[in-house]
Amino acid sequence: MSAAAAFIVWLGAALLVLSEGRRALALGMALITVGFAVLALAGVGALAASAILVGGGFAAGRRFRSGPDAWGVMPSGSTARVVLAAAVGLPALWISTSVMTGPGAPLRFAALSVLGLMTARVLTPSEPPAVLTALAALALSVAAAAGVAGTSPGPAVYVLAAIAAVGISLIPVRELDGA
Amino acid sequence: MTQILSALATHSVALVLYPGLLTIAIFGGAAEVAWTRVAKGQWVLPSTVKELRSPVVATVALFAMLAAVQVAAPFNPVPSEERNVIVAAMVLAFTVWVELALTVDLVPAPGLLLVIQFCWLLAVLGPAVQPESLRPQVLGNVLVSALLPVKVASGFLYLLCLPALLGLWPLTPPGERRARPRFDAVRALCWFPYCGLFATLFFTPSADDVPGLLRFFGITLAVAVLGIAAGAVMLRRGVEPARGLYRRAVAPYALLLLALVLVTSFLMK
Amino acid sequence: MPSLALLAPVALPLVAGGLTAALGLAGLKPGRAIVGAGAWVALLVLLLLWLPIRSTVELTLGPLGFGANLDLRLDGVAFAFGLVILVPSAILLTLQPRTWQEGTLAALGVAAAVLAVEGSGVLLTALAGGTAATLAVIHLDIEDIRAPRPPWGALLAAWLALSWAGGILQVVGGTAVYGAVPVSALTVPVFALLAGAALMASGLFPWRGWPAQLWSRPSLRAAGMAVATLYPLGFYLLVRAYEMGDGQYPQPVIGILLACLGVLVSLGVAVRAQAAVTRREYLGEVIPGLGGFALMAIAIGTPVGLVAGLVVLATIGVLAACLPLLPDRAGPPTLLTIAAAAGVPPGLAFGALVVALAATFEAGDFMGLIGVAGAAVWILFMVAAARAIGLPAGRGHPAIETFPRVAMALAAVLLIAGAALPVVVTTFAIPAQTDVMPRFAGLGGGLTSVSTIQTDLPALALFTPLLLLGLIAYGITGVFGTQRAARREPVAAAGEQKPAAPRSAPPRPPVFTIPGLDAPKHWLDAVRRAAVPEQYRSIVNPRALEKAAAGGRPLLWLATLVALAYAVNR
Amino acid sequence: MEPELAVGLPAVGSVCAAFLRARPRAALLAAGVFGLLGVAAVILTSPGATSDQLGLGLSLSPESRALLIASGAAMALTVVLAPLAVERATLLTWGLAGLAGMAAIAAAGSLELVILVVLVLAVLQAAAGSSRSLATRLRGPVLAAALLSLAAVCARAEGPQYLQRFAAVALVAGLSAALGTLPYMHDFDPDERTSTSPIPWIAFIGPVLALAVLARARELIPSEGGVLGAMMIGLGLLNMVWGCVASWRTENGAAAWHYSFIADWGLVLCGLGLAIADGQSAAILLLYGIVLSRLPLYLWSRQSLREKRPNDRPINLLAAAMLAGAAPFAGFAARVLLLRGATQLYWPLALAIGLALLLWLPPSLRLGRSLGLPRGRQAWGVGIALAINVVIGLYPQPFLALAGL
Repeated sequence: MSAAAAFIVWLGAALLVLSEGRRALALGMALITVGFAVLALAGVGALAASAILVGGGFAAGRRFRSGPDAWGVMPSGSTARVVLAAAVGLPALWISTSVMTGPGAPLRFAALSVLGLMTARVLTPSEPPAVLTALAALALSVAAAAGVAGTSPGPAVYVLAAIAAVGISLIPVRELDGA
Repeated sequence: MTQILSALATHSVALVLYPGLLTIAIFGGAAEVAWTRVAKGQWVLPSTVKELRSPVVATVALFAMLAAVQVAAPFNPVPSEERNVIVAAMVLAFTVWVELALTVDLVPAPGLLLVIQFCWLLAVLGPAVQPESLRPQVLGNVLVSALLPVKVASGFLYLLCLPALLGLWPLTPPGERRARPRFDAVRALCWFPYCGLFATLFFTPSADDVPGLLRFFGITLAVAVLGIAAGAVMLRRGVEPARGLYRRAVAPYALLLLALVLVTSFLMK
Repeated sequence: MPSLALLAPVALPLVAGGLTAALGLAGLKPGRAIVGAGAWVALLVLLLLWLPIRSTVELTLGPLGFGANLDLRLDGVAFAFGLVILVPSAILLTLQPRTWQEGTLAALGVAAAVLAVEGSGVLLTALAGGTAATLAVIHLDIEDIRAPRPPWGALLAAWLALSWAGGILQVVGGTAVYGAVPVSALTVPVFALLAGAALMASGLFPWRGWPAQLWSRPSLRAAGMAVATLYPLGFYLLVRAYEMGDGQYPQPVIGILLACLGVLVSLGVAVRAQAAVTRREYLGEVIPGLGGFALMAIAIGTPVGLVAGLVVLATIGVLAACLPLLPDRAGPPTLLTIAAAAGVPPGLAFGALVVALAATFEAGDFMGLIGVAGAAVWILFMVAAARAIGLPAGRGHPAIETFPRVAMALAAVLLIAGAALPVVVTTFAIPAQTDVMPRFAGLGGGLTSVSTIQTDLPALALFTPLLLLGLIAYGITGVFGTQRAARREPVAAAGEQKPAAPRSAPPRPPVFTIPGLDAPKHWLDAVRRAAVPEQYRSIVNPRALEKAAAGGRPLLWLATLVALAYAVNR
Repeated sequence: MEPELAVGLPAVGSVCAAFLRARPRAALLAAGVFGLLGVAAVILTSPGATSDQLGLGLSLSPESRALLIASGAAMALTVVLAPLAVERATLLTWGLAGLAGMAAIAAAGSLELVILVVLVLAVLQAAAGSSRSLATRLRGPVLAAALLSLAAVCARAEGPQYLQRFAAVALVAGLSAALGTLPYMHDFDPDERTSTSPIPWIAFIGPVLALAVLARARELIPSEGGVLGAMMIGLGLLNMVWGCVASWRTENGAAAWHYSFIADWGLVLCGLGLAIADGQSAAILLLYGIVLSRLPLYLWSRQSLREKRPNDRPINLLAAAMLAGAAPFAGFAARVLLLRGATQLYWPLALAIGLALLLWLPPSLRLGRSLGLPRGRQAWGVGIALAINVVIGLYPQPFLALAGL
């Protein structure tokens, strides 16, 4: 179950990296949210999972309602992004399973994947909707990463991450990009 | 207070009378007259008092007095421990350049003269390095065999430099336009300090008695005569040989002396 | 007097500066009276604090927070250097006109310099000295930003180096308080740092340092203050180093090297001075020249040398007040000043230099050779002085800031003070010497003569009659009367057969020239002119480098991350 | 008093000011009151005491508290003495938002909280609009967040020892990315408004952020302190040299100021990397200097930079001396402490730092001149900034004591 959730998280992150349209971005965000919620439920508890679901869901919903009305998955010139999605996913998998030991490998994989891919998304030239979606996902992954520790971080971090994700997605995308 | 007044009186006497101004004037006057007789072939005396009433003469007289009281002349009222070869050397060095303050034209070949003065300074102060003393009579009294080479070499260098420092060499200042020989009061004031210092530094001190007095003045006079003779020879041979002597012989010789001082100090350490 | 009064010599100029600033900001013209009074009262307090008891007074005010304590100490050294700083400062602040900004900065600089010498530890001295340097530089820049001033970087480096030395002393020895530093903590490297700081702080180099360059400024208000407050501080460090080393430097060879450097400094000065084109250029070299001799004397490492060095510094202090007040035209003030500075007998400089040279011979171990060299340099210095009398005046500074009579009086004091050398030595230098060299016996001689190991210099008995004789002699030759009438150099005007030097004297050739002396300047110019050849400019392109670093390129960031990770796991 | 108030009151002030934008006086008044209350809350908070009212374990360290107070003071100084042309209410809005964020960062009980606050602050700043693209503006903070998160994962996961070292690398790199120092410099547009430029990160939020991250780092990777310190010192030296040289040689005046912050941060990183009391004290003094003097001076130089009218008045020279760290300014005391600290650790390091310190002077003279001729409020502001710096430089003890040192 956790492994599947982790895979879903990576899939969502990959979709965020590969897409430009609002539908795909929202779907990617939703996948990440669901994946992290499942992992949080297993690791921390229902409150944390709920917070993730609410925050991520709100962010996905906001994204679905604004931006160009298209899927925009893998537009032309996306080869590098495909490579990036794989290039981040595979080392993340290796590190979380082979280098790092102990239980919680799916969570580690999910957190590392989203951290890597969302950072890459922001660092490469992107449109504001994609950037803000990536940031919301990043906020969730930061909270999820706190669960890597042996001891539970408590639900507060997840709640704050959810608030951050909501806040980030509330930023209007118009007028954001510079001249 | 009495001691201070007594010291003031003693030093005043030394400065004014013996071995100060009066001695300087008598000895220097005689030596200068003799030199002009040898060099110019005529007796020249100060023609007017105005010739002597010059700030340069006054300044040199002051310096000469200060230098003269440093020599180990018998019956010198200045106590032996209060005499200092540096005072003598520096004050005598000052006398050479007083005229430069007036105009550079009155100093013949100032660069070369400066080199000669450095050589002379080495001859005066070089022998003081190893004994670590600056009392002139102590330096004169040094008879340690290891130090004798330095002392002898220094004495020789002193004598070599003397004609140039006293202006007995044939180099004349570029501004010198006088046809008539004149009595050089500045030089006259320097004869005794230079010659007396030589007698002090390179001969054992004379006793405070009449034979001692005669011995000291005998040596001093001999140095003056030697200087006059050397000056006369230089005059006869002309400007270029004199210049060559100082450039090519005296300066390298001074360097040798410096090396000798170093080696001696090192060996005696 | 309560020990809290130790703050007064620092606080009074500070208050005076603050008051001047307040009045200035209020639109009033505070003039020179306040800052002048502040400096004079500070000087008075210093005298009142020291002279009645003549023993160390301390004031502890607690830590400042960076390792230094605000602990003040007035001992012989602090008193001597306090005088060297305050006397010229007070004279200059009182006489020379300044704007309120300049007055404020000058007064603050005086306070900082006095704090530097009253501070009981290295770090407080570094802070205060650094402050004095900062203020001096700003003062100079305010007066004329285009005129030469000390390189700020060198001064900053000096005081930072001293701070570092203080830090090392605290780390190694547990304290940087002068009187408490363990002897073993003052190692050769630490001393080298300290000495380097001292040399940079006072510009003691064989080449033309800032103390000489300052005199070529169009105005000498700030220059005088900078020399008065900054120049003695480097020497102060070298003197205090004896205290930290229990009366000696860590290795005798260090003293020898520093003494040699002192002679080299004076030699460099003398060589430049004898080739000076104008009298102003020569006068600029006077203080650095004497500074070289002071360095030589202090570094010898004997009580006699130290005492002589301190007296030379006292001479420098008076000259620092005298030179800025000196008019550019020739005349008795100029003549007397040049004579006093060149060490003409029976002046204070003459006596001090004789004692200094005597100290080299008496120190043994080849030091006598340094003495021979020093004597030779003195002769050269004196030749330069004689030549300078007939030089053209050079660039003039405003007459309003010159005070010929005061300058002449100060020079006359220096010439007369030779007879009072034993008094100066006893009251000014020996207390400092006994403070930093407690294991050595002080100099004898009392108030009439200066006793070194082998000889006595009967300054009072010998120089007083000489002075009187000089007065009589010059009176007979009519120098005084002629000077008053002709207003030109006395030697030139007193009836010599040769024509006197005209008012605007023709240029005089240097006594000698040293080939290759300009080579370093040419090399520096060549280095300054050096540029990357056109064909290689695309390789070395600073702008492109800046763009790459500031561009925020993700690939570069990733590469640096990988590099860091590799570096720590290597 | 609880740290929550220290976060909440400035945040409320900022929100009030934003809502009352149309009525600047009311905005100024409301924001001012809340801001002052916020600073008072910071002052009254007991350093080290933990508050768990929100389940987050908030606590202010003495160092962070001291810097928060300094930041509040700096904000008050710049707002009260801002040139008339600048809208004070706007300045206060952004300043209070920053202050709230800083208080949150300082009080955060875990690294994740710090990262989240950084993300929110980055987005808030980016939302203000700028000539730079959104992605460009967010690059630095996002990279910082990602790296710090990565560091947390590496530090907490079980595995080989080198994971801890990777965590150290990520922490230092993340901190550098957040601050915008080399090698993660933020893209700087000289014509951009200060509030939306990288300057707030390096000069306002950065000091508290650095202390918070390092405090968390000490808990996360206690065994890798040496590696962490070595990297910080290395980056510190790099930033010192590059910052000074670039500040001196770059063509644009505003960019020169940006580089000068980087150079100062080089010193701070060295001080923090030394991990001994002297180094910490030096870093704190330098941070005081950045917040209380360099930042206000930068703000007051903007107009003169735009008008290109450099000046050489006494105040410019004094400012140059302050920026160069000459005595008696705070920079000198900090340098003394830094040199002493480096000597305790490894004396050649002190030599390297000492040599690098000499590079400060040329750019500082340039920056001092760039202040132009301050008049009116601006002149008072410059004077006060210099006076504060002198007081810290001459008597740093109370300021260090405030920071618990």
